[in-house]
Amino acid sequence: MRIAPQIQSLIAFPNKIPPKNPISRGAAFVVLVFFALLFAVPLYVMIVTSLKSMDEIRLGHIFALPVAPSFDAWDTAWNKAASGFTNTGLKSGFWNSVFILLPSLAMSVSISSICGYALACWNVKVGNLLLSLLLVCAFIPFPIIMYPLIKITVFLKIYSTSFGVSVVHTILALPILTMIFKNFFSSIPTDLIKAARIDGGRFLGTFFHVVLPLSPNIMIVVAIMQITGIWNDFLVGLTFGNVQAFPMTVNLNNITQTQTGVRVYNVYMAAALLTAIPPLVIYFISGKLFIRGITAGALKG
Amino acid sequence: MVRANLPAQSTGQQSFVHKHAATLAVVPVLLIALFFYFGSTIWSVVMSFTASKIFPDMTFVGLRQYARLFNDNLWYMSLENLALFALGSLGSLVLGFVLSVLLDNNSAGEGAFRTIYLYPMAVSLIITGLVWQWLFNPSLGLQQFFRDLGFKDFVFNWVGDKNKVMYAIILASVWQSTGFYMVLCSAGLKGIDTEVWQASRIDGISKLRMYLEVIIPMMKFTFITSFVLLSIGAVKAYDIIVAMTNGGPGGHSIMPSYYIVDMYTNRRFIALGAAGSTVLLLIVAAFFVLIGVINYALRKRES
Amino acid sequence: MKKVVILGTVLVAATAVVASSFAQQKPLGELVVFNNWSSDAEIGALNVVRNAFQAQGGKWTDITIAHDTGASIPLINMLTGGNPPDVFIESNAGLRRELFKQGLLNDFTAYYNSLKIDKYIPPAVKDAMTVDGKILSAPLAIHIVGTVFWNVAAAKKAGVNPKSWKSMDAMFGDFAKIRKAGIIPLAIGAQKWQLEYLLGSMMVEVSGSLYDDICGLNPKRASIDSKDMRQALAYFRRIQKEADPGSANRNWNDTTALVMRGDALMQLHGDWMKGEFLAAKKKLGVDFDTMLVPGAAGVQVTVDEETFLKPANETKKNSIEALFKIMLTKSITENFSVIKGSTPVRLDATKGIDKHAKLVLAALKKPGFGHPVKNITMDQDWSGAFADLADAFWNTPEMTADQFISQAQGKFDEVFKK
Amino acid sequence: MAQVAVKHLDKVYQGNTHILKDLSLEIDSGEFLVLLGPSGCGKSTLLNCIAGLLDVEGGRVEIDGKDVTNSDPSERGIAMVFQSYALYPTKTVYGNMAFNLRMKRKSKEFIDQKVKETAELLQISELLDRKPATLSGGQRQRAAIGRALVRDAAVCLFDEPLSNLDAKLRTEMRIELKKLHKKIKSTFIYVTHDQVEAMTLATRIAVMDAGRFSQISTPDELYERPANVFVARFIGSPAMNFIYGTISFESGINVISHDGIRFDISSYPFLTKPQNGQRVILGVRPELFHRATSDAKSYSTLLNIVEPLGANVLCYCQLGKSDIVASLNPSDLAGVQTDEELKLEIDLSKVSVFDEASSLRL
Repeated sequence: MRIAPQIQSLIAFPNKIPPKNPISRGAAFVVLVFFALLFAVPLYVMIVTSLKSMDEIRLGHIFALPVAPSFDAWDTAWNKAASGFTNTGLKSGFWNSVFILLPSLAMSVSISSICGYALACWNVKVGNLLLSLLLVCAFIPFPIIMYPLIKITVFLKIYSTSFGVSVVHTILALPILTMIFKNFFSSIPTDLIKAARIDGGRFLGTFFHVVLPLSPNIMIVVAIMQITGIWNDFLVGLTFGNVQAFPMTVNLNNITQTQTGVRVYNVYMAAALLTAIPPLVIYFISGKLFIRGITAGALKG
Repeated sequence: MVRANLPAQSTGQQSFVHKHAATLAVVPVLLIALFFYFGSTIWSVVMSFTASKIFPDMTFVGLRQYARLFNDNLWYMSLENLALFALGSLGSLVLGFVLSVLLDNNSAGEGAFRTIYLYPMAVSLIITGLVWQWLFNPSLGLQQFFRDLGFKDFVFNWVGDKNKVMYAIILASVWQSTGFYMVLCSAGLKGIDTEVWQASRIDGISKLRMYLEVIIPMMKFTFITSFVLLSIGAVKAYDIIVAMTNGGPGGHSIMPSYYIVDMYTNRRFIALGAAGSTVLLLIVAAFFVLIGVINYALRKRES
Repeated sequence: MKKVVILGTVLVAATAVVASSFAQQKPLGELVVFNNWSSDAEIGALNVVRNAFQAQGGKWTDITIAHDTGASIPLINMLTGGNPPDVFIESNAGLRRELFKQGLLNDFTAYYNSLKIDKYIPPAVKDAMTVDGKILSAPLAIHIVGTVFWNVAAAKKAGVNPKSWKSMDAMFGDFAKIRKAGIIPLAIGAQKWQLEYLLGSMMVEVSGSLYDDICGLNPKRASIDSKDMRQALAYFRRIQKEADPGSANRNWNDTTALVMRGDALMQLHGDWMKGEFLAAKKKLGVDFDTMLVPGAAGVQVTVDEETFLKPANETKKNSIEALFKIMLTKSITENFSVIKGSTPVRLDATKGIDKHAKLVLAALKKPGFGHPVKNITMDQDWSGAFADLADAFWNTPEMTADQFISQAQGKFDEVFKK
Repeated sequence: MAQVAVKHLDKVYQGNTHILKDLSLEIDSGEFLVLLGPSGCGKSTLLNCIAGLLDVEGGRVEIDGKDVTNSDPSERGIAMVFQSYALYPTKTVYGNMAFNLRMKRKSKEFIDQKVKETAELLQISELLDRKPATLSGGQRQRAAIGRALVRDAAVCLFDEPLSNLDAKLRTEMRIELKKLHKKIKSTFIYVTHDQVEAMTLATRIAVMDAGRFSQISTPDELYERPANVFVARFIGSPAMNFIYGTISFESGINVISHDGIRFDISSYPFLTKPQNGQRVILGVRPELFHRATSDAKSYSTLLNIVEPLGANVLCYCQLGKSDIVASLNPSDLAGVQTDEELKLEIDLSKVSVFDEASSLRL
């Protein structure tokens, strides 16, 4: 009887290899620090640049700390910059992003997890066929279905609405998410599902009472992937939204691509940071869980 | 143990929904796969044989759009850049693996390191493009910084150099995605039985040898998964091009996705966009058949 | 809450009635305006039109999608798929022709004639408004491409007088001198679309008919391989060789900034550069000055145009006609141009306009001097292919004019093959 | 109390592999029926079919006279204990036991009372708040049984419930199960491949082989009078000795082994009359051998290996050309060394005789 590693990991975490000689450890540490600095540089530059005045930026000292830190650029980016008569800045895009994210997160995770569960734990007649279809779908490049999808959403009257963008995100996420969930749920012992059936758990009852409580890792991993993926999306929001439904990334690109005069890098950086804050916050809060989830095998196969 | 063979449906006293719950649960995904993916793909392929420009137009012109496509230097450049980008973005896997190994051997500050390596993943490619464009800005970015330090001839204007612009894009995307591959590799490393390490210590095999000859082969499926994900990323690459270069200079940073979307939007030439995406689909199909065969062969040898 | 809303609606309606009774007898309704402008100058100028429309009792609702972010896809799909805007910025004749064929656009020909303003409209502008003999759009502003703005102080420092150049060669002749003064002679933003305009400027510099033969509504293959085209390419190549190393992928406004700072002497581009100088508080004729490209045989004229959806009811019809009229009103186009830095769309609109706009209006009076820019007239497929070639020619120094010409012929055959 | 009936049941896997072939079986209420057979014989499949966890291709399942062939598992009035226990890892023992009653929307008080009662019965009251991962194997086993019992199901199904326990615990749990059955008087259907478990627990055993019943009878009957070679070989440890030979009607009824040894089976209660010269298999249980007291009826064997088990001793000997194992009293071996002759006599009244061709009991 093999207990799924994922479930085992709820109980215990694999042990580490004991450390060895201090010299190579020191060398490893130095390399790690070097790369950490390299990875941190862009964020640092973004932050300090956003706090500088343009005059200071023109001096070209990108690493220097701001002489007189000011949040003016942030204010401009959030409230004033961007396109349109109202010059509403990024804040309208922020809410669009929220209204795109929430429904698509809910739809994609619920549909794909239940489908993955049906494929993994129940004997569905078309199951194998569907799995091969999904594998193919996951590899279909987005551009090939982009234009017809536009036509379909136009036909469905959801084109240029935030809900329409949510639907497209859901459609794009389903194949890969369904496969991820199927793989994960396959590791749940069949006996558990059988026991639940005898106990009177029906299809959904068993899912909610037995399967879901076993799946916090996969749920966290998928949720973080979806949240960052959808929030950071550009092309889907651009092609399926309009100004009422443009996500923040499109607003950001509008700001950085179309501002006239001297390019206001401080505002760009502030706008970029504002756009990046929600996924960064989610990541800093739950990144550990994400790492643990993947390490525990949430994304096997 | 017999794997899940619970009946999906049975007949009798139960309600229809209850009986067919599992089947009903897969129907939405099945319909989406068939209708949105396969339907759309077929539509695009059909369009590629027509003369459609701004609006779909059912005048069939045979392979004319494909002839156009393959007579277009930009399309070749985009394919070259795709290959270059795919190869270059392997850098995230290599670096991710190295970092995961180092982290596996170093417990001091592990959490902090992981956090730093992974945070770019939370940042959108539009922002990644913007910040790297900024760092590459010849008069305000890194080039100026180093010149101010006294390296007067330091040149770091990759975005403006047609021979280096792809490296700039690759660098930015490696920065963005390395953390994710580091986590995948960490997962692969954790999945390796600790007894293997104990055995190697008893046999007196050096760590480096172990990684090269035992651990890397053991992690081949992690690498294949990563490779597939990286390839999908390369095929999709669009945002970062928009944010960094818009394909310039001289089309030297154009990629197939950008070429196709540009055909659909700015050039308003549906048929050529559809032809491009059909070719892209064939390339992807060929590539994944290859990966599939390798994967199958490996797994067969395994069992 | 509901009461407040109703009260508000009543008030707005009342205001609208009052306002419209002053200006026009017919009541105006709401217009949804799709717009892809976003800079301060652009928005400020558009507000002139908006305010005038609202003063007449109309309601103006915006949809804005900035340039170069795939604006046409949302627009086309909004038009064909429902929820379309009533008015949208679109200058491309090909698209308007397609949309009109589908019965989506309003035909203003009769209304335009009833306004009796034909003699004030520059021919290039009227050409741009007209598709297949029908007037389908209203012009907002004119910009010309193929103008040179230079930094007066820098010219002084280098000891050159741009106005004295009577030809391109005379201009190139002074470059060494300018360089000696530590100044970049000609600042270029080598992005594809800027290069496209630059090559167009060189073509129209050599010959107006060359430009029309290649970029006009009825392109002629024979003109591709011509002495004039080779001359235009030679100028284009020369400029490329003179460009500074930082020019690749540089934004036009960053390029303008070089001229403003005096790092570069001048920029050869569209005259929307003027807005950048003005925004930086530079004075035309004092800090910077303007002229057409030395020895120019013509200029490319861009006309920003609003196109109107076929109205669904009488109110809408009144509204779009009111807006159409507003745009062609002398005082409005004057004010608009002052703010945007563009040139008015009427030859008689001279009040308050600057030296440069006067220069443009004077040039446009000359018959055959203004040519609607290729964005308006040129087949989009052909236009895109031509732009790709211009971009490639610029970025491939070893590419010869012969190669350019034979490749352009190949593209021409592909595009126009029946 | 319930009666479970399986009638002409057919189960086919993946189109063509017959797992169960035309099975019929009736189980009286209060019975402890054990389904016994080697792995892959279809016993778990049959149990799953009775539980409703598998669809059947033909035949019917009745519980309490009601056709439940197409009913949902939860509607059949059954409970089940799994080999892996299948405890819900995220729920406490209490939560595991209460789950079914909650699904049936029983009142909180009722659930509480029922769970506590059952926990007391199984002596797991102090474990109710713990998660399965913190329990030992035996405790998990009890919890799993508790989960099954809490619902007062008339029929309890057990799918190899003891096979994950160590030998000592298994013996203890076996006795507990027997006690439990006595106490609650439900019908138990129990799958195992362990014949000792089957013999000790069952009121009746159904031995299965390749999707069919080989024999269904009481443990004693099964042991004493196996219906065929398969059952004879499967039941009993060490296994029955088989000696191949032919029937001879010469002076009574004898079996003459192929190497010429004669076994007189005149007193054997034949079910069907044998024929002279019929090829048969003589089955002799190891405990039917005794140290010969007289030379007259003795068989001479060569003692190869001795395995002392304490209460008895297993002797691996050579009788003619057949290898046999005899279970003797330790005292019987006095004075005999390995590789020496050991004279044995056989209680021929209790042997089994099978037809070699059909392998059925004669």
